[in-house]
Amino acid sequence: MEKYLNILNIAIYGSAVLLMLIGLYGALTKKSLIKIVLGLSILDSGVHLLMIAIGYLKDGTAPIFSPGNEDKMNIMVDPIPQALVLTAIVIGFGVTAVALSLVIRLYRHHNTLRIDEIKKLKW
Amino acid sequence: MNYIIYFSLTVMILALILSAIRFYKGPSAGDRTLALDTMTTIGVSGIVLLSYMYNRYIYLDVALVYGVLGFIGVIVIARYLEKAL
Amino acid sequence: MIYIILTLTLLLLMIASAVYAIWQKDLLYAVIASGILSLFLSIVFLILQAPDVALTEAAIGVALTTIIFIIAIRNTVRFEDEHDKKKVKTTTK
Amino acid sequence: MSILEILGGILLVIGSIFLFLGSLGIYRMPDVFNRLQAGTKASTLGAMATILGVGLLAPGWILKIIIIILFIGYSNPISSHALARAMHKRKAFMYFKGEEIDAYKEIEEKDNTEK
Amino acid sequence: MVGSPVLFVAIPLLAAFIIPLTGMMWKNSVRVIPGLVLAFMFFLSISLMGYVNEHGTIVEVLAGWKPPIGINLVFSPFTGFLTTLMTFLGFIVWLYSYKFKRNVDFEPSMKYFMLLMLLVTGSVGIVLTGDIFNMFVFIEIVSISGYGLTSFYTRRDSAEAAFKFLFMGAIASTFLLIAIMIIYSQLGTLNIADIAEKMPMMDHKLKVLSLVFFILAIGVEAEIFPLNGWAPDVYTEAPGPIGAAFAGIVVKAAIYASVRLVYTMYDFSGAFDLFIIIGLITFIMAETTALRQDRLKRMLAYSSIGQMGLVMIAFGIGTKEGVYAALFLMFNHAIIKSLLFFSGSYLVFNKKNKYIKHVNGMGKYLPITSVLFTIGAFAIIGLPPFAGFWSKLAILTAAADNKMVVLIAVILIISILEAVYYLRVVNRIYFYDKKEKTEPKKPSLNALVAMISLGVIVLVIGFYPDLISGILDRAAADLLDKGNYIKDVLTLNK
Amino acid sequence: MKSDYFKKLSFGTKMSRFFMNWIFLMMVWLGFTNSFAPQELLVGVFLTALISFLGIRLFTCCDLSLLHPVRLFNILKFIVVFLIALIKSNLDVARRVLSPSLPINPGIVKFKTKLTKNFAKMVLANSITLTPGTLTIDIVDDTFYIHWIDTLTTNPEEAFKEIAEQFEEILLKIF
Amino acid sequence: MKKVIVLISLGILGFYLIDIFLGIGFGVQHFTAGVKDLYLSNSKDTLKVSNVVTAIVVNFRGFDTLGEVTVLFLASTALGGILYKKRHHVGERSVLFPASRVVMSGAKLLFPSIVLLGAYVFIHGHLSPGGGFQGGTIIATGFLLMLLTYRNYSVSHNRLVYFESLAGILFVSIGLVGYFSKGSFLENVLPVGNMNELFSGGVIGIIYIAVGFKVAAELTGIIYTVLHEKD
Repeated sequence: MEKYLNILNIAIYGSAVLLMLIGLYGALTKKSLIKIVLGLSILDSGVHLLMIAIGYLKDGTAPIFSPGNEDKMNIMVDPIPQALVLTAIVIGFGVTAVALSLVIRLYRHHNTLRIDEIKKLKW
Repeated sequence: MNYIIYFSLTVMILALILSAIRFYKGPSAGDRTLALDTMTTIGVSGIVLLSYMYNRYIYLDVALVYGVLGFIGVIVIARYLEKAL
Repeated sequence: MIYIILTLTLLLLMIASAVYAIWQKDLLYAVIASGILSLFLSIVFLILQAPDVALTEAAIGVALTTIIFIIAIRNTVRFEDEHDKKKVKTTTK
Repeated sequence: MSILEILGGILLVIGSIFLFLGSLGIYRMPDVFNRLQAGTKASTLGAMATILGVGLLAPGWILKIIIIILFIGYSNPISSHALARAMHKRKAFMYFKGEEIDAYKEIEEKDNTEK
Repeated sequence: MVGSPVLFVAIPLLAAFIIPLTGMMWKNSVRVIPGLVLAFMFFLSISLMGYVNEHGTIVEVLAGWKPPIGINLVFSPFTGFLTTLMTFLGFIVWLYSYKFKRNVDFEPSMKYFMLLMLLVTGSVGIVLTGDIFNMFVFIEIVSISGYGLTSFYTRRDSAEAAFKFLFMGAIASTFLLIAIMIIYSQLGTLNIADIAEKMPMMDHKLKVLSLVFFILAIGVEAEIFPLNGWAPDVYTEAPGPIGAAFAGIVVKAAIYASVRLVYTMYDFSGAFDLFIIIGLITFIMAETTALRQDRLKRMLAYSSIGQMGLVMIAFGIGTKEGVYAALFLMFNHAIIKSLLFFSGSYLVFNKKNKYIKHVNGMGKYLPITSVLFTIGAFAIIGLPPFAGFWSKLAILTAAADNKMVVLIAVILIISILEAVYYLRVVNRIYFYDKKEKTEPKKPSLNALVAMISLGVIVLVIGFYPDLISGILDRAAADLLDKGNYIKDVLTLNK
Repeated sequence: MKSDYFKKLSFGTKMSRFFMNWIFLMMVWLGFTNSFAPQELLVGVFLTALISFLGIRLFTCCDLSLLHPVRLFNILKFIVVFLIALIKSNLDVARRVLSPSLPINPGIVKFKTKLTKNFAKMVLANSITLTPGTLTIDIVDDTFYIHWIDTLTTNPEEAFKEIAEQFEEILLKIF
Repeated sequence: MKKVIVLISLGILGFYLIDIFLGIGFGVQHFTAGVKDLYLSNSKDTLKVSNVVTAIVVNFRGFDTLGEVTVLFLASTALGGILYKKRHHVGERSVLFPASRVVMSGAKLLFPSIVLLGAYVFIHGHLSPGGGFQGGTIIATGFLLMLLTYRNYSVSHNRLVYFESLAGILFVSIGLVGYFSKGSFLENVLPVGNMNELFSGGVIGIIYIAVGFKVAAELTGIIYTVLHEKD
């Protein structure tokens, strides 16, 4: 079991970090504004996965004391990262919505989404 | 009983992979959306199965919400493809 | 054991769809791919015993973010390289 | 092993096999309409059977299970219908074995002339 | 006690939720209510300052749970000083922009005042809160209202500036989350005082890395050197008063956050050197870039970044004198830079690109505004009878006490550069002839009141610096007394 | 909400529609909560009443007369017929998918229906979509356009007999 | 060239991140005296709330939730300001032509159930996963479904503003009631009831209902604004 947990350790953290890096790569190198926003939202997803993974506890169950199977509720995963991620997801959505509205307005003015054609201020 | 669940999960994973391949290959937007739809359906059944495995009744809520919102997402994409949006 | 395989597959598909979302030139497909990413991410959250977060991710990640991206694409352009606008006809057939 | 468990197990197996067949269908079929045919039917029945199987295994959950089943059975055909209509409007590729049989074309041509 | 710190957040939010309702019935209420709320916040902070001076730090518990469990707000001499400064500036910005742009429609103007109020609220929240995740939430509030305010004008470039700001802000917020999670995974708590107490238990490597992530995240708002790419554009494109609000309020809150991290949460002193290095680079880069600018607001923006660098240097000195100098600088910079933004935006009013050459000969047409701008320019350079002189003196003596000769030399040299570009503008105002035929816009009464009150403060502090030095002394002592902070928060008898 | 799709109806049917939908939503609520605890029921009764009251203009599909025993019997019959057709269709799909040569002959055919209510048409369309080899593409007035995976005939009447007759008979008795 | 620089710096960042988090470890708990156990026990014994995440989000760290609601409010405000233009023909229709009969009838029957599902999710926030945000999102997507299928379906802007403002005022005033009667903001003022019953947890249920309405109104407003952006 230790070994499997070790695999999961590398896999989950690795994929969370990879998601972040992919998102950052897209946000930094892509030319299309919508692609940049998409990259930012993928970056957010990666961070959220990272936070949940930190709160996970081996053999734990969800932090909800529902009736029925009380024997499983001795070990519970950490509820705090979950609460924080809840907040972070909603905030991330707010930022994405604002970003997309900015993109729409930029398109209205410049009639293009390509960042190298919009760039009037120094980037 | 456990083996049956393992078997179902394995088959679901294979189904997920097949629809992912269809998503990758395309060729049209409809195919990709169909792949998304199928994945949502598989996901709902997978979540129900997972909630049975963990023996937590409350996880069923997730399946319900997941199904509803996946459906709405597909309708939105279909309406966009119709050029009605 | 099956948990491990399930989780690994989901993670792999997740990464693949993220790469696809960044790599794809057609923004609509990229957005659908990010929706699929959220779909798998939500199942991974469930496996990590976070049903609240899974629900939120399903609600906000799968539905709302995808929808608002699609509306944004509707209001702007569908392709990353706008010079390929003629591609619309060839790719969607 | 009660009778419910045996039934539930059988339903699980059948359901997951149909889910797989649905995916195989959307993988193998030649055009988007046929894929929709295969995908919708098989994955709907597959999901319904799987979920009902779980409902039989855990009888206390049955009401919610029924709601989920009803919902899937209700929404899946609607979404595939919407997709099919959209793809036909987009003039997606249609596979015909012999000659072209397309009764819907007339409506679209009428629409286009009206516009 | 007259009120409690929680009202700083609760009342503005209540007002923000009420405003859309009242706006349907009485249209002017969307302008009046934010002003009343900001004034209320200012008086609340003054009265709480009086209480704090007598009875010591107030720790407000939220939701009835004591600190390690719940969130708490800390109103100490230090945070109280910043709160007073911010709410005062917020009120002044509101006063200045009360009649701003009459031609703007009802809906955008409602949004403008609401966003301004929430910007101030968010900054006050950053300063008051005693919990790092709560700080993250407030930073996001500030950022989003910042994005909205930046793109207030529907001109071409404002959306671009806002997008740039958003891009950096979004990446920064993910870094902040990572840093918070590293700390949480090691210590199991989110309360700043609790973290500070448990910090020695943490692995050294993780400590350093989490601090780096924190600085990377907060540095975006605090305009430290490699992360301040958004600042000049935002200052240029945002409405004039919003530039003042950014320079005076948001950046102060961000500097507070980084200072709180380094002085209270982390227990190693290497961070102080980091502060000095970052500050020096920011200072030098910004001031030399400001010299080359041809647009007035952009020049002011770079000058503002440079001043922030100076503040970082002063905090990096680490002694009580250094902190005192830093606080004095923050106070002066908030007042003077707001004055410069206010008067400067009237000097180049209605010009499309707002070049420096547009101020030519404005001394004859707008005498009061020009005089106020001149006062601000002299003060920020540090000429003797004005407020800026005392803060520059304080930082130089603090550096001298620590025998940092190089630092003194650099500050003096760069100050001369600063003097050059400010005096260039003053020179143009008075000794050049006006070329454009367009009539300059006269400031309205409320704007004039706002500017003159700022100018009077600059002059009064310049002649009587003792008026403020007592408060600054207490605030500096409070910041440096880490044990007291932890004791105040954790041993709370409610 | 001014719309030509929401038909104006008289007060009596409105009342009866309201109660029908109350009952319907209450059943959905029971499904959601999966419990018969008095508190849940209390909240559910109030909430569903509120929603069906506010959405009175949305519910035009059916009223209390749906609960007539004959109709209920027909609904059950429909469900049985439908399930049989669903299983048949799945076996059909399985046969087609698994055979290596893909035995399909697709085409789009049309036929007319006697159903008048939109909701009944929707149910018919859904049933057609889920039954062997057919997929509804569009409904224009009372003409159905069906994608048929194995086109046996292009004649509308024959197609109707082949595809939709068994459902329509029962649906006509229900609505 | 830019891509190479980006890749190198991302590689460094990724290396350090992997290093940190593999060191932290998966499935193990590092701290011994953290607040986790306090939250679990207090939620079970004092508040009688079975969903600990809800207890944290609404009560222990309720201030965060207030901030979060404010963020959404700000987002919808800022979005309205950003997309504002002097338009004469705003909000006449959301889609160009209606969807097919099937989708229309389907959406009509589904819409009340979706709203009911949203209400279920935020009423049961303290018993099962979910809460105000999720429920609000579900209701907003239900409205979106109607907006997309019917051409003439419109949401009254004023009604949205009423809902949004009243729900927000309800939230803050519950907090202020706690402040004036018990001495601290957002403190529970109602009896907590028994565990795993619907009426339990004191003000948590009420706050989540307020949050649900507010989020639903805000998200519907956001979608509506963006959807009607194009002329």
